[in-house]
Amino acid sequence: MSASAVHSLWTTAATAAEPISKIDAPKIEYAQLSPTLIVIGAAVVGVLVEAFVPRKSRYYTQVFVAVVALAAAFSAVVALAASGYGTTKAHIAAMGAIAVDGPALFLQGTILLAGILGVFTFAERRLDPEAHGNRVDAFAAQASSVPGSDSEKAAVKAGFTTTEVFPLLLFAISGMLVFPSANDLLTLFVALEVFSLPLYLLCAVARRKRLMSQEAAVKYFLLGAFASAFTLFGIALLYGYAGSMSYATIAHVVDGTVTNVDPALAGTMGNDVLLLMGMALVVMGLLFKVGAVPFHMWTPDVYQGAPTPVTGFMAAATKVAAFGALLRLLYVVLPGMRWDWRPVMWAVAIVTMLGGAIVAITQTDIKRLLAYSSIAHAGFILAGVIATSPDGVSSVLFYLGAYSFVTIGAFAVVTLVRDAGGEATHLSKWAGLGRRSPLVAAVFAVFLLAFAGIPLTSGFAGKFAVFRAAAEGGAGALVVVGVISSAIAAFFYIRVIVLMFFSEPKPEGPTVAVPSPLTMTAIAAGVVVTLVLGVAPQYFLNLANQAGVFVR
Amino acid sequence: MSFPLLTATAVLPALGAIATAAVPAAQRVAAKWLALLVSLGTLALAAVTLVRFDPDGARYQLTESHAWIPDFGVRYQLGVDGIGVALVALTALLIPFVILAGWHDADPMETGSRRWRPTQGFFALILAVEAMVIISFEATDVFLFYIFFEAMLIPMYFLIGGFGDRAHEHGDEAAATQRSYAAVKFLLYNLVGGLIMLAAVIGLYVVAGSFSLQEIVHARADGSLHMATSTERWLFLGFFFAFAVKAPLWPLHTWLPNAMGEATAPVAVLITAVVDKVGTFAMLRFCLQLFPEASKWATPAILVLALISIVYGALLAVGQRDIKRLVAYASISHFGFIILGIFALTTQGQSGATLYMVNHGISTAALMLVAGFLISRRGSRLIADYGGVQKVAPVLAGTFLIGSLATLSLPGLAPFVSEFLVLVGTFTRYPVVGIIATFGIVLAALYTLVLYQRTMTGPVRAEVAEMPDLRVRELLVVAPLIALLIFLGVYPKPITDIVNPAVKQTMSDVQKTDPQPEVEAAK
Amino acid sequence: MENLIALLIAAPLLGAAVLLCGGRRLDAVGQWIGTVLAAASFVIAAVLFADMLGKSPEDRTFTQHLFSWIAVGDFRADVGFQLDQLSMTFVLLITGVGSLIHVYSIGYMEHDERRRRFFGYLNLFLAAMLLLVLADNYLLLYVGWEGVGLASYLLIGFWQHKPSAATAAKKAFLVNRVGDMGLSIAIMLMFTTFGTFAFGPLLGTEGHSGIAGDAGEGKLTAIALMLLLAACGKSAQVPLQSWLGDAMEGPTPVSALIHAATMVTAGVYLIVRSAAVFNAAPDAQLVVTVVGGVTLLFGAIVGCAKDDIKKALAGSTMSQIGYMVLAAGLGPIGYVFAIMHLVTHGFFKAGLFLGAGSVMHGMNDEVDMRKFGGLRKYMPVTFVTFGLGYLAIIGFPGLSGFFSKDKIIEAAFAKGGTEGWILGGVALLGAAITAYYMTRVMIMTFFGEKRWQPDAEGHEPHPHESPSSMTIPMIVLAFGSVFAGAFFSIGDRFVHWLEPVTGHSEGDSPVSALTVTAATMVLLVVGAGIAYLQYGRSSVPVTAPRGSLLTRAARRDLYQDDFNHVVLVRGGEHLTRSLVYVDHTLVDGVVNGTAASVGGLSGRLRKLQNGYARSYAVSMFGGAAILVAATLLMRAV
Amino acid sequence: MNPVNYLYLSALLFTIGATGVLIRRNAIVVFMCIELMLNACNLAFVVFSRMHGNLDGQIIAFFTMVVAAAEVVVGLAIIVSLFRSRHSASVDDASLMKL
Repeated sequence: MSASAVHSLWTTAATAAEPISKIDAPKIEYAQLSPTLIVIGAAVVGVLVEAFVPRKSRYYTQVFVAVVALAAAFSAVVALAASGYGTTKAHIAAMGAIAVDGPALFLQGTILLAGILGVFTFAERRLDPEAHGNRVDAFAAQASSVPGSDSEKAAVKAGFTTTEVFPLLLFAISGMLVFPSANDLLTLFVALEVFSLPLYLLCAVARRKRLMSQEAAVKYFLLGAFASAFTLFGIALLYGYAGSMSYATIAHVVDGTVTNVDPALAGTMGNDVLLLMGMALVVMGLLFKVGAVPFHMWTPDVYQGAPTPVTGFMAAATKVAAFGALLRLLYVVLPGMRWDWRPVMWAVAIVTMLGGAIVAITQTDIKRLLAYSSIAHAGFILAGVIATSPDGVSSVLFYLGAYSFVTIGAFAVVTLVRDAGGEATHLSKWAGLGRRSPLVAAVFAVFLLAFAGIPLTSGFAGKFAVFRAAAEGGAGALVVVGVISSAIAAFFYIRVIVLMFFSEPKPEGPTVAVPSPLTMTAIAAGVVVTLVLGVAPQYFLNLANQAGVFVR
Repeated sequence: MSFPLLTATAVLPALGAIATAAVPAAQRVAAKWLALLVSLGTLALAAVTLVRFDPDGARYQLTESHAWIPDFGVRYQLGVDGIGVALVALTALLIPFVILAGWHDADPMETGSRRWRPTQGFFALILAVEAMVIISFEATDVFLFYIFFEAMLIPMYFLIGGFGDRAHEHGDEAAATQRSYAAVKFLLYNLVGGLIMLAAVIGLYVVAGSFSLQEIVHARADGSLHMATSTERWLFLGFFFAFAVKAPLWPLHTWLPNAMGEATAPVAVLITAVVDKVGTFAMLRFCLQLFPEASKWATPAILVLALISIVYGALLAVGQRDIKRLVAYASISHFGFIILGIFALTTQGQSGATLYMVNHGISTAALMLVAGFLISRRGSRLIADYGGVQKVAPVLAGTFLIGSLATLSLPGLAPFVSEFLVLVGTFTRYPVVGIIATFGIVLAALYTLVLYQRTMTGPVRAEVAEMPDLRVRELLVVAPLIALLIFLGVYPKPITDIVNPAVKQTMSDVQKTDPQPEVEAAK
Repeated sequence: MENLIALLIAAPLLGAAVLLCGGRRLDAVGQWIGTVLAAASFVIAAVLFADMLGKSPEDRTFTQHLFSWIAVGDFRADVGFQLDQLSMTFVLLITGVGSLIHVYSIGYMEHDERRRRFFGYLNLFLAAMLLLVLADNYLLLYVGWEGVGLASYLLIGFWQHKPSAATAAKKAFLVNRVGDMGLSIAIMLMFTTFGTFAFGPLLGTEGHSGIAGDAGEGKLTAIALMLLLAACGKSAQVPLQSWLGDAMEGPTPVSALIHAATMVTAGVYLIVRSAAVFNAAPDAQLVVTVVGGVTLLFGAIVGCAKDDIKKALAGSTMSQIGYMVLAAGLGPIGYVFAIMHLVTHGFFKAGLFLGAGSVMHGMNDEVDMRKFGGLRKYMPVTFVTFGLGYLAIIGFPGLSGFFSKDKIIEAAFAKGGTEGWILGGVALLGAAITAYYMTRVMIMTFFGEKRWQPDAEGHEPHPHESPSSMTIPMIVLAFGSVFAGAFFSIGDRFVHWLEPVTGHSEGDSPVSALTVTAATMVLLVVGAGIAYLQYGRSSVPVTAPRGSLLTRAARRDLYQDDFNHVVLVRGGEHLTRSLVYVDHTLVDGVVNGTAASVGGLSGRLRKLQNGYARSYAVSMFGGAAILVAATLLMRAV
Repeated sequence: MNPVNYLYLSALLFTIGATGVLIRRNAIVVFMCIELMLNACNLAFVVFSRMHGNLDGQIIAFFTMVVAAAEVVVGLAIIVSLFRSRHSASVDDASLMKL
């Protein structure tokens, strides 16, 4: 019956011979999309640079282009925010594809800053000893060539460098910029792929330990693609449920405010099974990106294998973007479904907090350790997400901002501690670092304390904000679990501090390379932000509060 | 806007800490002097505070209040009542002695990198602790208090883990691991306590919508803020747990012996005489004032725990082989008395408890620092390694004896007054508890005198035969403390006058009045 | 005039401060400073005494208020003094005997390099003891009470290099602490019951009586018993007597001053001072008398078996104080005589100890009486003074002991009822035993043939008379032992002197005073006679014979010490050791256990991260499935 | 015929793809399975588009293809480089990092 109805619908469409009306050109608010556009443009420029600029000067050009672009984009974001797009003028742009509102701008700003620091760490080329008189960075001379092969040797000798990483980075950033502001499922999906694919590649191009790097890339890629397949299927189901991609429409259908449902479509339209499954799968895809248990297992391996600058950037920016998207999805599309997804998210948050903290205890590699800690933090942030209140949103935004800087800083420090085999990431090598170079150790200690959420660091402010929101949202139990797992987490952060300061330095221990101003800036920025947000967070809290409202 | 005295008292050492840390590696001695001067300056400021404080004036004085994190409802709100000002004074008083006593404790032994500056670090950390402790005594905003209550763990942790008895270990790996174990234990215990308190703090905010102590207390008093009984109890437990870990109260005490055993004597003093006081102080200020009903509800259990602490700590002190651990367990016993006094909910009990905090600070400092001097000479913490010291170093032995006598609260010395007040205060309301607690004074005599006998008397052991007597610097540390012990023992009025009004206030907060004697004295 | 009271204490306190803080530069003159200040205090006492005699018996109470010590809520303790006839008696005894013993010590401690400190401690003791008897409230008394404890601790352990001395000192302090517990509980009880613990309002001054009687008898009995406990500790009464014997480790002057004449009698002072409380608590009084009676026998028996001259005297001290406590327990009929015996005992027992000291001084610090003998021709003065003391203590007619002890025995009978008979009998028996062991001491020391041999270093002791600095005090005390009793008793001087404070009543004795005296005389002769037969006739073996069961028991203080050792010391050791174990394994173990288990869990969860991308995919797939299922279930439920 | 059946088909394909990912070792094959899943999604889109009578779904299908193509590019690049350095395309061999 329904089929025939559909059929008739087609036939009428076919038989009706009126001339096809002109497709009216879509209306794009370029100004309000400028941040994204700038970055994409810069990425394209970067590609052209690879093509036309002589190899010697590519590095500088790329760095220049990237930094300028990101800075420009950031100032664009600031300008938009200043002119009220974050609050009063917040609206849906680009034919409903992209939302320009507080959360979007705040997160875009965060991502761009993280991006700039990321570029700095990418561009660092003082840490590795010079190869054949050429300064080298963390990336392979020629990613395509087999490690240890003649071609690679030749490449190194020739002083090749993989300057493609900068355009890749820019592409990734552009995707991340769109991700949290995507306002329909298609945009969401495309953005997801746009920032994932470059990251897969970036993971694969480490100069040292290439095998691990490639392995990380493969794992990340396969699992990522796997996850995005699920996401896509979820999208399909949601589409099937609502008959539309746009968040707004879906939300309306969910709320049952759409009246003109063709009875013929009752089979699908408004079919809650589709809705629930679709929601679950899409959410699952996002949880994969934020690295929540049980979708976290890629995190440690990838974090460990990827070149450390990439890890740092990825850990910071991906989380920001993914949580942004998750927030928008849950707050804009599925608020009506709160009573369905909240319990599930509760469970996820709990296992994530505990799982991350517990497994981290027995880690022996600093990068893996930080990976697990990032999982635990994902759990804390989820606690804020669950609050489903403006406070919840702003607290999550604040937490993300604080967290990303700490993360980049921490991984930047990791790049400094090196021995013959490149970075010395095994914890045992860090013993007595505090004796060798107290400053670096102290800085790292600050980051660890921030991770642990000790007062007077940004970590504490964030944690407090999130837990408070959760508690006010009636998730007291979640707060208790969070508190317990932070206690567990504290243990391994402290273990590292003990190692650095209280244990005797090993004679063959690693040395601490003196970085260029680039990395120094990244680290310094991390420290400053950590302390400022710890001692006087009010200004940023205000920002987050103003940015706490989604446009529908 | 008058001069922010309280802020200054806390900020001066903080700046001092930064400055000390910044002293270049070569100028160790300069760093020491700088730290000493700063601590003395702080002492001066504290003295001014003490003078400016009017016992019969408003409850909280010298108050300062500025917006800090409105979004969290947090204000930078300072103010001292009699109890707070007394403890601030105590802290400021002890730190110079701690610094002076630890003068050589952090001279670098091994050649680390030339940027490794243990000495500067040591003194900077001490000052940092001082700053944080002082501000948490002054904070009248729960959140502000919490922040520093937690933050002070970090410098403390580095002090414990980073600096051990040097004579005792020359690159001794075992000792180092022992030490970092103690440090980690200290940190984790207190961190867990603190985090649980964090949950309660958040809960309090959700319930009360404010962090300001006065606001909440008033709101509760005039009934505009109602707390469900169960909520209040949970929050109370959250707070109390943290304070009980810090204090420490049995069975949460086991970190203290490790910490005090492994840390250098001055740091041990810092732990037990200064930092731990924040715990008992907070019970008095926050637990009782914020959750009066719950406090009364929990009193029986807490009294029992306190009793256990008293007896248990004393008995374990008797069983110790290690001088510092012995003092640590003695402190546990004493903290039992303090908590007993606080939760007996009588005027004598609480005044006694406050006085006890001060006196215990001084007496433990005296005993522990002398013990530290002793240990630094022989290079061992084991009681069995000593004997006959009295004959070789009479002055050291004498001061040690006075310290011990203070610890067993001999009448005429300060601790007696406070201990007796606590006992009386407890006895008037809970006679049986009071009597059991009284056994503590016998046990105290046992462990202190056993310690003195084993270390100081008997035939002179070969190892101590060449032991030098107290040096001038060390005498400078001990003599004033002893003088203070005697003075406060004979004339405690200066402190009691300051403390009493505050205690009266607290008593009215919990709506308790002292039990009356059955026969009224013919006045 | 009243403001002099503070000076009484200040003088010796100053001495203590100067001597103990003065450092080595005072070593030469230390003894003089100490002695002069002690004497000064005595002079002040004398002046005050004269002044007091000038006043009518009713207003002989001097008070001096210095400052408010502790004031919290209703709890008020002042630093103030009350000098009435009772305190006056003590002040005179303390300062008088004290000064004498200072003089004596100049000679006795001549060769000790730590002499300065010794005198410092002695002065400290005087100050504390004076504070004890002058305080006008119990808390201040408590300060003096512990102060003398401290002084005695320091002086018993004065020769700290001797482990035995150090141990004895510690033991003394600890046992006293148990007593102090009683005192502090008593004070707390007073506070809760009366809201005060000052003598004035509580016990009343002349004029109006105090409120002590107003409370329920149960409360009062409790207070009284707690005070008794305190007294037992300080005055070495059963069951807290064990420390006194060991306390003899201290230098002999100390034993004379602290452990014979003054400090150990503080318990009696406490009871008599608290008469108002005890009078209202008859049950407590009964207990007091029992304690006294038991102790006087206990001490006497122990005294019979000891070969160490000082320990023998210590036993006797215990027993004599037993008499005093017994008397004090009898109430108004006994108080005065308790104090009277206390004073006379102060004279002759101090004298005896100084004599013993003098003997040891001549015998290379030998204390075993079996190694003495026939000393009378070597040290005549000591012999005479010691002999007079001996006669006094056994109660030879006309000497001090005769009067004071007799009165107590009468009073005991006068208690009436069976108790009266029992107590009286005990007292009489005690008199007999006293005669026995004192005669034993006398004979073994001064009569018979000389039994001393070369000591370990091989040089023979050369008994010789002590220097005059030592003999003069002995002589003075001997005078006291001879005449004090008579002086006090003729015309009941002492009774009238103390009556205003303690009150006094003549009980009606079932047996006439004459019979009591007669009986005492008989028993005295019997006791002395037996001793003479045992030791005077037959020669004394140098090594003690195994002796009868009782003897052996008595040598070991009737096993009371062993009991303490087994039950308290051993038990305590086990308790603490097990607690240390518990603390480490249980309390700490729980925490470490949790930590370990979390670690183990972590290790196991870690295994899931096996490095295979496909297993990761499985977990994702499973996760997705669960997610979907859960969401659907949420709706279904 | 009822288009819902196509939905079942797409679900089936999706599951097959997923299973393949879980059980096959060869990276290429695994990747192919993922592609299969994506195509299953495409089918679903088209079907829904038909049922709803709007073109969104069909358009998305094109997007998906493009994305899939991009993934192929990236994926193959990575897999090939892995293969060249290890001489094996088995995903199980790539397990240096664990625990």
